[in-house]
Amino acid sequence: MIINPAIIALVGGSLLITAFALYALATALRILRHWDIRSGSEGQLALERKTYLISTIFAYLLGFELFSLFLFVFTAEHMHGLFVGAMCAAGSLGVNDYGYPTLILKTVTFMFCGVWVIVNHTDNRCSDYPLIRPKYRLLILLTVLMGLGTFLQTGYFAGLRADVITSCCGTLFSGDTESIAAGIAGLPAGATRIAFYLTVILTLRVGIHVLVTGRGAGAFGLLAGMTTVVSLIALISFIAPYYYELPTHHCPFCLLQEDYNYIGYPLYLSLFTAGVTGAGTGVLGLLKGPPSLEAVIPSLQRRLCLFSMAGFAIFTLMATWPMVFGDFVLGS
Amino acid sequence: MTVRRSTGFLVFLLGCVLVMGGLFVVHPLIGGEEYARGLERRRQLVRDLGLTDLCLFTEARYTRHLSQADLHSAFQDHPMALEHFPSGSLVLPPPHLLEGGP
Amino acid sequence: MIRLASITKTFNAGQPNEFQALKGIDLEVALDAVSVFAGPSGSGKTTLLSLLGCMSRPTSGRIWLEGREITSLPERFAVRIRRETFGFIFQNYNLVKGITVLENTMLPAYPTGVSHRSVRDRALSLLEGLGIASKAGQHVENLSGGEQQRVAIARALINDPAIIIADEPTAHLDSSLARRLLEIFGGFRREGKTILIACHDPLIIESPVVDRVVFMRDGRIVPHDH
Amino acid sequence: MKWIERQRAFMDYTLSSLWRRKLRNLALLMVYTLVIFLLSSVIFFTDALRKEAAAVLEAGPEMIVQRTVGGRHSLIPVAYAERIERIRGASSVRPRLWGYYYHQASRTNYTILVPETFSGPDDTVQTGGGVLRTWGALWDGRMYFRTHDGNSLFLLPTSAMSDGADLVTADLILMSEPTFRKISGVPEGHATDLVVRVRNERERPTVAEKIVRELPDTRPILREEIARTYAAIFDWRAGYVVVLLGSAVLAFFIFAWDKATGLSAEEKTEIGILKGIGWDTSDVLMMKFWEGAVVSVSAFALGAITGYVHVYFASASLFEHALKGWSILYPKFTLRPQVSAYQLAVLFFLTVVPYTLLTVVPTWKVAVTDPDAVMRR
Repeated sequence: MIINPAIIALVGGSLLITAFALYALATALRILRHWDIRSGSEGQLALERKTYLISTIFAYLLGFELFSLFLFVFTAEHMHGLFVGAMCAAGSLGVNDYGYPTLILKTVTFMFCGVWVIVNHTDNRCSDYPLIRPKYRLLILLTVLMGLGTFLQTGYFAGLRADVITSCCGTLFSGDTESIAAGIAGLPAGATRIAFYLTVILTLRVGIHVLVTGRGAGAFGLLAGMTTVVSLIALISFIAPYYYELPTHHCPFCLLQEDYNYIGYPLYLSLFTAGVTGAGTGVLGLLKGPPSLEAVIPSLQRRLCLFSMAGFAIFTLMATWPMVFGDFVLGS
Repeated sequence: MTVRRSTGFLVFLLGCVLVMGGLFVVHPLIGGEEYARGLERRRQLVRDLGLTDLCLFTEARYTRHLSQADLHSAFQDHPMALEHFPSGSLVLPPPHLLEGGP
Repeated sequence: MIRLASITKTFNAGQPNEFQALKGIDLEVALDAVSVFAGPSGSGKTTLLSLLGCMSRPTSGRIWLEGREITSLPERFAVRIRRETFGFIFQNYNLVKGITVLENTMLPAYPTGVSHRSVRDRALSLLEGLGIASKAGQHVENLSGGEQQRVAIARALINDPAIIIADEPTAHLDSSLARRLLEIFGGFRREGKTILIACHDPLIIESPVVDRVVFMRDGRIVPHDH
Repeated sequence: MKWIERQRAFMDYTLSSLWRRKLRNLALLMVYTLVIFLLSSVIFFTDALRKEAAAVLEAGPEMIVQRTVGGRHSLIPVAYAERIERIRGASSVRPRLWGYYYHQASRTNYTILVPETFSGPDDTVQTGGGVLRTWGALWDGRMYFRTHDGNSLFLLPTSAMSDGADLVTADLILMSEPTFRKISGVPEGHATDLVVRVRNERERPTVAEKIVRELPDTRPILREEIARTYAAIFDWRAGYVVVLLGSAVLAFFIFAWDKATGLSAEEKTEIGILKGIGWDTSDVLMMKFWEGAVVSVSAFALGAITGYVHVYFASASLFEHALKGWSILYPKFTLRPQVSAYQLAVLFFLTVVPYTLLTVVPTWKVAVTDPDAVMRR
């Protein structure tokens, strides 16, 4: 266990977030059980008012989840000096088995949270709350994810042991941290590059189809999800080395540092925006409902799709920039 | 008519941001060169004298040279050690020690 | 036209203090007219006004506003209709203390997103029309009752509603002020606005400005006994 | 545009509503600012110390070899140096002579040290920045020392070490080797420890391992380990102080929560009026969001600014005792001003996030006031 202000903030914040998610979930379960939109009874009115609370809580949680994701990576980066062999956040996260799962779960939770907020927004646009049940069922999953994330994160921090000069032996730690990142970094750059550009182009093409015809949103959502994952892999495999101008440096976290002009923030933010809105487009495409829902979905879907495409385009541009204008060439 | 309240607040906020920018970004740059010279001097001394520790706490030998203490009592300032010499205990020493000072 | 079909409203349902404020109201209220709901206190006229104004939902029954059913709308949507269609003048004026007359007048326009300047100009011209423009910068608690009511009227008009709902508007006014109020209502009537008033003040009920009087007692509409 | 206009209108309202109850809200703002001030001071100060330690000690010796006897640090025979020198990878070994000198009159511990080359005569010393400040009276310009065998020794302080290096040299007294042995009693042929130079960074652990195998009673300490431990200490100290401040922070959150819950009847009436004249629940929530944002952002900015001023202009005077200990000899040092986005993010997550979440439910409770309640009054 290591205690520093950031860890206190992260663990405390996660516990608080989970507590609120649980509170919202308890309310959601009551809504699922007693919801009757046709009724004007006071009970129903009270439930409708509860939906405001849940919306508000989750809007905040979405923001805090994103924030805590970055803070988590930041903290890992900050701590790397405490562990032998850890050169940056990638090393700190590999110190025990909880590090990378926490990171992945945090990312997934953020994505789900984003999709939930999109679905919720859609539902609030319809006067008959057509999505009330699916949306609160999704909430159960989301709460479970948040709880699990808190558990993993606590496990990660609790399992940390700084490699300091301890009582009996002054020296000698040997450190070879292995990580998922190392595996991804080993992928052939040429193949990942082709895969990355192919998926992006395909996604944009399908996106144009969605914009023009209003159909194919499901496929777009699926592709957007895939492209997000491929982009993350591509980032580690070949985009990061271009920014570092070092063929062996694959770390996806150092990009967030001042040394690289904080380029990681626009990269990740554009990618996450694209991923969340893309998945949102897909989910909206899958929803079936009464005419009120059918009336609001197309325009929303178009806007989300546009956002997603813009996100991917910006990400790809930023990823391509150093390849075209930099002096560095990544050998095959 | 008077100024809109939100305008007033936004101006206040802008002021705060400017002050913060001035302090957090500009101020560290001002003494930068002098600090760098000072740091170089300190490092030169550390190099010449072969120093291993900071002179933050001098009340006991193992708080002056954290890294040089005894084998089993080494690093009394180990991060998980809750008790160590008063440096970390956040309370003042007993009054009789302070009385009559140097 | 506003149509009500077998409207009931029950408060504290299922509890010992259950209370049925409205017991099956069927009614049609014409637009472009001044209608008065008259009856003793507790007759349900205020509850009826709040139902008409989309402030609350009936326990059963339906309401159509110009052919659109508004009963089953959740608060989120009802509030939009309310904001665009209705202006309210409350019995106790219900002005927000501590802020100026102008700000009070502008309050209902805040959530609409209309530009601050145009709302302010409109508020000033409304206050001008009601003869209290000189008080625009004063805090409302320093105003006399009649002035406060005129601020409340200006506030009700800020979003240019088609229907104005007034609950006991003359309760705190002397006769000359009440007559002045009726003149103002008459002016709205000529502009083509609908006015719904709940009151039991003979001065209003007997006024020539009023087109129709609906008598209520114990949550029911009673025949014209006047 | 419309969206911005809406938000600004809510902000207008919330500001005027805050202003109407200025005393209560200013009290909240002040406590909030105080909490952020305390936390930011801790974070800024320990981080600056940590970076300073890392920067300064980077120049320290690559490896120290100590001898231990009975689990305690003991003098190391100089002969060990030759055996270590024979290990491949160790480029040079130098015995180090240093120790502590407790000065009765000032009740202070000083560090006495023999530099590699001491230029002055045997009866002179060079002093660090804090020594003469605390030593007390001099005898005829000389410092009185008591040797290990009880004799008196008067040494002339010739030059003081440069200012601005107090953080590492404040308590140092440099002297020649014979003088040191006289005062400390370290016998000839022995040294305090050995400094080993290993040019190749990667070989250091291997060399250390070989030293332990060759000389089992020694303990090598690498420079990286020292740096790591210092980093851990300052991190932990910050964490520890934050935990201690936790009760204060918690008290503030309870205060904030209580304030959000216990709205006055007047405030409730106000919300009721807003609902009545056409504000939706979400509009009230939005307005309340701006209220929280205005308070949080102001407190955050003010707290962080005052924290910065406290640490870098006033040398963290409030924490001196807590963070530096109660030694008589305080080094005087100025820290390199630096604030990173990371520190601000930690601060934000420690304060604004809990504050925001804790006020959600009470806020919502007022926001759902029946719109028609205003007619029933």
